Amino acid sequence: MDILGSTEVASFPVLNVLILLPAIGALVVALLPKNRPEIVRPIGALFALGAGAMSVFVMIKFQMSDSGFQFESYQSWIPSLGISWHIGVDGISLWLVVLTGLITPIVLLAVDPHHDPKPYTAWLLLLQAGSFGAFLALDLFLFFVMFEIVLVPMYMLIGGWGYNDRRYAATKFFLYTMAGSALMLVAIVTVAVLSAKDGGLTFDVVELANRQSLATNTSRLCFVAFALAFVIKVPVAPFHTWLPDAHTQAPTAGSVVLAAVMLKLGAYGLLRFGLYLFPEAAVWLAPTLVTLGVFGVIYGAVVAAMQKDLKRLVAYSSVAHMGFIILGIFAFTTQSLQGGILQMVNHGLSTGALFLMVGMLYERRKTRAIAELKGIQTAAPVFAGFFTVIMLSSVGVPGFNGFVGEFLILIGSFETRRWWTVIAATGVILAAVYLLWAYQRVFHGEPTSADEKTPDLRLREGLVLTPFIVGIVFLGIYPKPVLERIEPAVDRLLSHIEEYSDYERPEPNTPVIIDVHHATEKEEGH
Amino acid sequence: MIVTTSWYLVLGALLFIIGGVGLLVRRNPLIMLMCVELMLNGINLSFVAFSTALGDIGGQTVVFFVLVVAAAEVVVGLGLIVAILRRAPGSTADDLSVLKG
Amino acid sequence: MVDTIVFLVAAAICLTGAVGVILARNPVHSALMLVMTLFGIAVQFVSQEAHFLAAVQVIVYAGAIVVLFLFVIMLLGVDTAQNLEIGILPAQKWAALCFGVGSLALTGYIIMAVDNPVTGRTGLSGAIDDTANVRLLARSLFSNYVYAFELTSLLLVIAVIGAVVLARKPAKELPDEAGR
Amino acid sequence: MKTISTAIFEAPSVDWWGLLPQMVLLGVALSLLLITSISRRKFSTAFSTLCSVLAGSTVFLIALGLWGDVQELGPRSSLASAFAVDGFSIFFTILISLGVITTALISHSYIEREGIDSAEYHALLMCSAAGAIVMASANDLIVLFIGLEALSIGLYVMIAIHTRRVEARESAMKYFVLGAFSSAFFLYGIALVYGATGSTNLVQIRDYLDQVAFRDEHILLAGIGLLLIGLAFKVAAAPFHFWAPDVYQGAPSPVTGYMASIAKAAGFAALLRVFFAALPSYKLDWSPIISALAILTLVVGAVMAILQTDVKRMLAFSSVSHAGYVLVAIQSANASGTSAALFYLFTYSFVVIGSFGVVSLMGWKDGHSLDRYSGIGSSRPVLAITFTVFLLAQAGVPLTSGFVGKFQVITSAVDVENYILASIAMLTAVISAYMYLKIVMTMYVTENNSEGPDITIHWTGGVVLGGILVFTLVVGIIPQSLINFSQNAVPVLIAG
Amino acid sequence: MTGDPLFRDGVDLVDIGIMGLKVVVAFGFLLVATMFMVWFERKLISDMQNRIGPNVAGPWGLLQTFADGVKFFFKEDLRPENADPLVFRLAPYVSAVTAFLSFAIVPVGGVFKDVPGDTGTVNIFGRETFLQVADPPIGILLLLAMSSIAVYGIMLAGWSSGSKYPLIGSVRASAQAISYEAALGMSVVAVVILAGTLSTHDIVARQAGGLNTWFLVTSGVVPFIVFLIAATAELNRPPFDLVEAEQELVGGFHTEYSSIRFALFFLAEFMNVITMSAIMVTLFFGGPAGPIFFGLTWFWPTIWFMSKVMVFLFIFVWFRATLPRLRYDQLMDLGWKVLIPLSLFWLMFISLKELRASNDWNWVATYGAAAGGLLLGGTLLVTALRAGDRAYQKDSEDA
Repeated sequence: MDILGSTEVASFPVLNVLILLPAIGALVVALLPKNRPEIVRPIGALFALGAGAMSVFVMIKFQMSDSGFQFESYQSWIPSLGISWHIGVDGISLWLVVLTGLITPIVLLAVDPHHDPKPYTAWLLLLQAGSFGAFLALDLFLFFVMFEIVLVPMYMLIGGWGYNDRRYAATKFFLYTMAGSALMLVAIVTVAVLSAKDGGLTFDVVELANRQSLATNTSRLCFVAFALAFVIKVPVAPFHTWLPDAHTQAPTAGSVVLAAVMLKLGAYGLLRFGLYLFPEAAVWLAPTLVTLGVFGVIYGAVVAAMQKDLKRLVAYSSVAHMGFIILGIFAFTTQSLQGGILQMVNHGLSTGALFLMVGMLYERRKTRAIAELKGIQTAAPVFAGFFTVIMLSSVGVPGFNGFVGEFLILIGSFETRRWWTVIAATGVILAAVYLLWAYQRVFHGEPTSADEKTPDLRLREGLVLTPFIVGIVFLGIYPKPVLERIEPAVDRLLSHIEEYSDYERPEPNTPVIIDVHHATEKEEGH
Repeated sequence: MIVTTSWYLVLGALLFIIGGVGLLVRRNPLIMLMCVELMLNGINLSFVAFSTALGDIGGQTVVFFVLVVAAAEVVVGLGLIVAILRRAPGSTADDLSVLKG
Repeated sequence: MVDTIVFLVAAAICLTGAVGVILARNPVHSALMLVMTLFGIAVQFVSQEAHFLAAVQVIVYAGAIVVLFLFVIMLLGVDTAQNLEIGILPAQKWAALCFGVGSLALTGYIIMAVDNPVTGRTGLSGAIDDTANVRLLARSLFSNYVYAFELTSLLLVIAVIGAVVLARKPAKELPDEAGR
Repeated sequence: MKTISTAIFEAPSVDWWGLLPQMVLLGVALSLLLITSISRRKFSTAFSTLCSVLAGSTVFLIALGLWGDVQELGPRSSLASAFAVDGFSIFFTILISLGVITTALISHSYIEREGIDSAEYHALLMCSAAGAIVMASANDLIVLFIGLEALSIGLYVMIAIHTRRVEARESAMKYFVLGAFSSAFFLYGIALVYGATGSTNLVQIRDYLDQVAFRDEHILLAGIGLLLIGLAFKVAAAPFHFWAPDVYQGAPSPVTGYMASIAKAAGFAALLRVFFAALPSYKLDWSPIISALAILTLVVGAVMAILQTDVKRMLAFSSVSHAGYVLVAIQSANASGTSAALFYLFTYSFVVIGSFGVVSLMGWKDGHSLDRYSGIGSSRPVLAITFTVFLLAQAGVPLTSGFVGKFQVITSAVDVENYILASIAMLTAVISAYMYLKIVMTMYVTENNSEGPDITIHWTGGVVLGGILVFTLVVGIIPQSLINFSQNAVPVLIAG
Repeated sequence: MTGDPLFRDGVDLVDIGIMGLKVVVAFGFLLVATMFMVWFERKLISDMQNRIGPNVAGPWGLLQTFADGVKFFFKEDLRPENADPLVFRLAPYVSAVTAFLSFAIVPVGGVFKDVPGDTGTVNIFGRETFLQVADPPIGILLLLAMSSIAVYGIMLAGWSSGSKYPLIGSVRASAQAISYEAALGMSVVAVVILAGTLSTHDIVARQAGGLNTWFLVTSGVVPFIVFLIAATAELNRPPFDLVEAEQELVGGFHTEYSSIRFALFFLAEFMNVITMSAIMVTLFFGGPAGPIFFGLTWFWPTIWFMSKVMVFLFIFVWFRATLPRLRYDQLMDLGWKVLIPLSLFWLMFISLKELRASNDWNWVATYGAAAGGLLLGGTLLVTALRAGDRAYQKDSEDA
């Protein structure tokens, strides 16, 4: 273990348990007797909550100052191919793990599948396990396994519990991701095989990143393959076309997890594997990716504005938000990267909550068409209030988490990618336009008779949404605990990029965290 | 003109080709089977020619095995044809295309 | 000289027979043409000192295999046998064309190798001596090729089972269960 | 004459232990036939199935013993070096014995349902399996050829054994004609290789080719090409695959499974054996051809598969594309590639037997159109999830054996820096995944809440499907021991 | 060492001339012999049936066959409308040619000594040669080859007539020929194993040491009996002449033939009888071997040979006169269930004997094992036959 530069090995294999607990839960749920459907979801939720608690435990125990991987666990898996079960968590993955840990139980409790609860619960738990695995994997093979395996439960969820066009959407979702990752697998193998000359075949990310034994051109090609996979997953326009379909057709739980967790796999993959393994190539391709990201911001916003379906609108807003994250990642400054990672969490919270609420609306009205909804605010004021908060977070209004993330990205990338940043900033305005406009159309105006009967938010639903609201507001006001855990890892990553490429990051002018904090307070002071 | 090994080889190859083309052109399974026999005979001739040229008896021995194989193939092939026709008396080409090629 | 004449005549017989097999409309004629080719081949065997093979060629091929063909044709009735058709490939004619051209090229390939068709390695499994052809064959059959020889029993067992299975009348005359 | 007659005839040595697997299979087959035909009372199907399973298990145990032997003492050959007992042959013996057991069990309910004569069916199964073992352990081209024929002829009859079915007979006829055609190619290849090297023995051929620099390689190269074509037919590699869909569709489903797994594995065993044991010095000539074949096979298999509407035809084309993956591994022409090919074949064989096992449970009364599978997801969830796992394994989804196999194949292609091929292989995997997903979707997503067909699962089939399911998942999760197994089978082969 | 010494030192015109002479003489001899065979048969049968038989043409009716031949020659050649013209014409020649070709390998004379090789030669025009048309290295296999080809004559004749009865007759005939060919072949192989050679010349030479070296004795009679029965069946001679069972099949495969073509079939049949007799003499009775009394040493062996052949000709006619015709299933049963197992067993026994002798195996163990094998095989065979009968009965009850 020491050779891998780990700083601390937890005596209790907490990360292993994190992955295995939901997996075992899925198995347990699958084996439950068929005639007792009512105990399925509680038991499933118990496992999911257990995993969630475990992720919070990890967060608490996380050594803030440590930039390396923590809670590492290393187990030889397929020794003859140099494959190991190597997992660990650092500042980059920590919050995504926590996000995954918390969102799944909420979703599991919040959304009623209507039929076949057993497989539904099992697939959701499996999805959680796979997502944990993907965020924690420090072995390329392991990561690929997890990256692909999460497709199956999501595919099954969309196919089994989705809406009318679910066949098409599920298949499209699966194939797009698989097509992207197909070349990534070739690249993974190429990296491992070509690096084998410097000390044996291994798929260990840390080891491979430190070897850097690929020739420039090869590594660029490999990076392109990696980037393609992740860019599809993120999704960056123009590789996004699966997303609206998948989101729209997926059941609410699927949409939430898809938005909150699975989209992050792409961005996370770019950070963890793209930048880490191919720093030089990442710098080389950064302009293109940033362009695509910014294009996604504008394109997503514009297309979202034109949507007639509320869920589809939210889906396109995802495209726009993820574009921001790409910009943040490939601006290569501490702030922008921090902002990108924070924005991942933000997006998970806000978009996840939006999808939940759209799902609730659909439960009430059996429609998602914006044109058919009107003046809901009158009938369901509490509902509208919750929706407003979440929407504002998504728009990026100061005081809410979205603002912090976007602001960090923008100031971070302004230093290195000035003009792109300027264009991207207009995306913030566009976001306000389409979301507020949609809000206005749906919640304001003269309610029809159907709209008037829309029931207000129930207590249970409110309880479900509360964690989101709390997260949104907390991160909007006091993001420091999150950011200070991210920063060391980001710094380390940037140093790694500087070491292996000719990129030099600009001098940080002021301590960022404090600055942002002040900025936020100032805004509030107005 | 001296008859060299190549002459035999060319004759064997020609038989092989004629058999192969016949197998593909004709649609009567009986004739297809005969064409297989033609191909095998072409091969046999090549074997014997090589055997003579190499001064090695192995090539001739192989021909025996080819004979056995040919006999086994024919037995099963004819059995199939009989089975097809026994169960479907008066069948014609159209009846025999249940599977769409 | 004599060799050349024998070769040419036998080759002509072989090729005529072969072409006849695929051109004849009547399966019986095809079978007879096949016999003609087989005899031609037997002559070629004799002219290469493979006497025993020549005899076996006639006994087994002409005497058993083609007779079996004729039996089946007569069993089916010539009209049925003649009209029996089956589509094997979607584009059989094209395949035939490809095959024909391909293998003619192959023949050309072999002709190109005329100068040195074989590498001149001799006598791995017993040198040829035309006076003791049968002995040599037997020796090679039971030494170098003994495994293959024993394996032919496996082949024959399968063929026998196959023939029995295929030719036997089904126990119950159930109707044909075609397709859908 | 005197000199010859007095020359001492030395009979070749016989390795009886090595021969035992084939002898057991043939012996049990013959005894089964003898007992059932002589005895007064009528034996049930169970008796025949039991015979096959016992024979398969015995072969399996013997092969395990031999494996230990070979790993300890090294490979050996006997019967005038025509028969090899090495890791490679025993690897395939084990695979084939397991194939016999699984096929016999899956066939059990099919035979009972369709009223087929069980003794003959099982005798043919065992005999053709013996032929497959011969192919895998042949060290001589002629032995290989006879093994090939034993396997093929057995299969022709097994396909046609359901005499009441028109498709079965017709597909048997098709398979027969094209099989005989391809055998002729293979044999012609043997003839030319024999002519060029003066031997049909693989080791002798290799030694000769190592020593000699040819003035004119035409005959040898033509021979190699013909051998490749003949074997490509047998393993259904494009463009020699066109028989596969029709034959797979028409044959009884358990036989299709057997054909797609064991027959294909034996074909690849022959391919590997011939090209690696006899022609390694011509690597540079055949490797590009095989990689071209691989590309074509992958693309054709994947693209044609998605155009089908009949499940058996889909699986047939998928089996074509799987042959492409094995070819990708083979074209790398090194030890890791061979081991990848072996691993792939081993895992794929069971998955495909399982898949066709499920198909055979569905019955054929109304054909195998995709619609019939709709609704199984809710009516028979366990069966559906099993089939789903098999299909996902074929698609190469992680945590199944199929993924590990594909991964190794890709690794072997990357190893020889054939990145294009690796990429094509992965992209076609995506294309064929569409087809697998279509089946999965049909099972789970019903438009009109149809209940799905009524299926009864005999416990024999259930045991096999469950076993294969566990195998697929276990190998997908902890593949190391199977990887070791396939790797240990390789160097022995290279050593000849 | 094998092969005619005539060609040992190259081939010149004299050799070719001698060869041609041999062919012509053999063919002429066969033709004349056939003529007399026909007469012989008719005469003998009529004697056995207490009637006179042909007695008008020539002395004792000797020229009767010749007269018949002339008549055939001038009759109209009819061809049925449905006949396949080419094959219809071809078939009689196939029969006749194969009949003649088999005779080519029979040594008809020459003084043999008890060693294989160059004994048994005669001197013609200053050249040493064998008194047989050809002595190919595969020798006796030619007989088998020709008897398999002979099937074609019958089969094609029946089929090409385009008529029902000939077709049935020909199918019967060829089935019969194929069935008995196996037994025939195996009894020949028994001799070949003992002789260690395929050459008919050498086979005869092996039997030159006296009566106790005749393969009739050394092979233990069984192969001879099998051969005799099988040969009779191959020849479609009574009691195996189901092919031409007039009551059932009119004239059998040659019903539609007339004129010279019919004569050819007729000729072929009797030629075959003579050839088979000659082969039997060659294989089991020492061929031309026999005591040489005085003068003309090359003459005596031929005389011996012809007398031995005469005995068999007589036996064939005798069969015809006395034995009732078999039923078709009896015919098949005899062939498959008796002759083939018997000859197979005997073949194995002889091989075992030879092996024991050359390898010096223990006498008791060898024959004990053989007896055990026989017992096991016999039991199996009997059980199998019984099971077959049962199944057959069950089938016929069902039907």
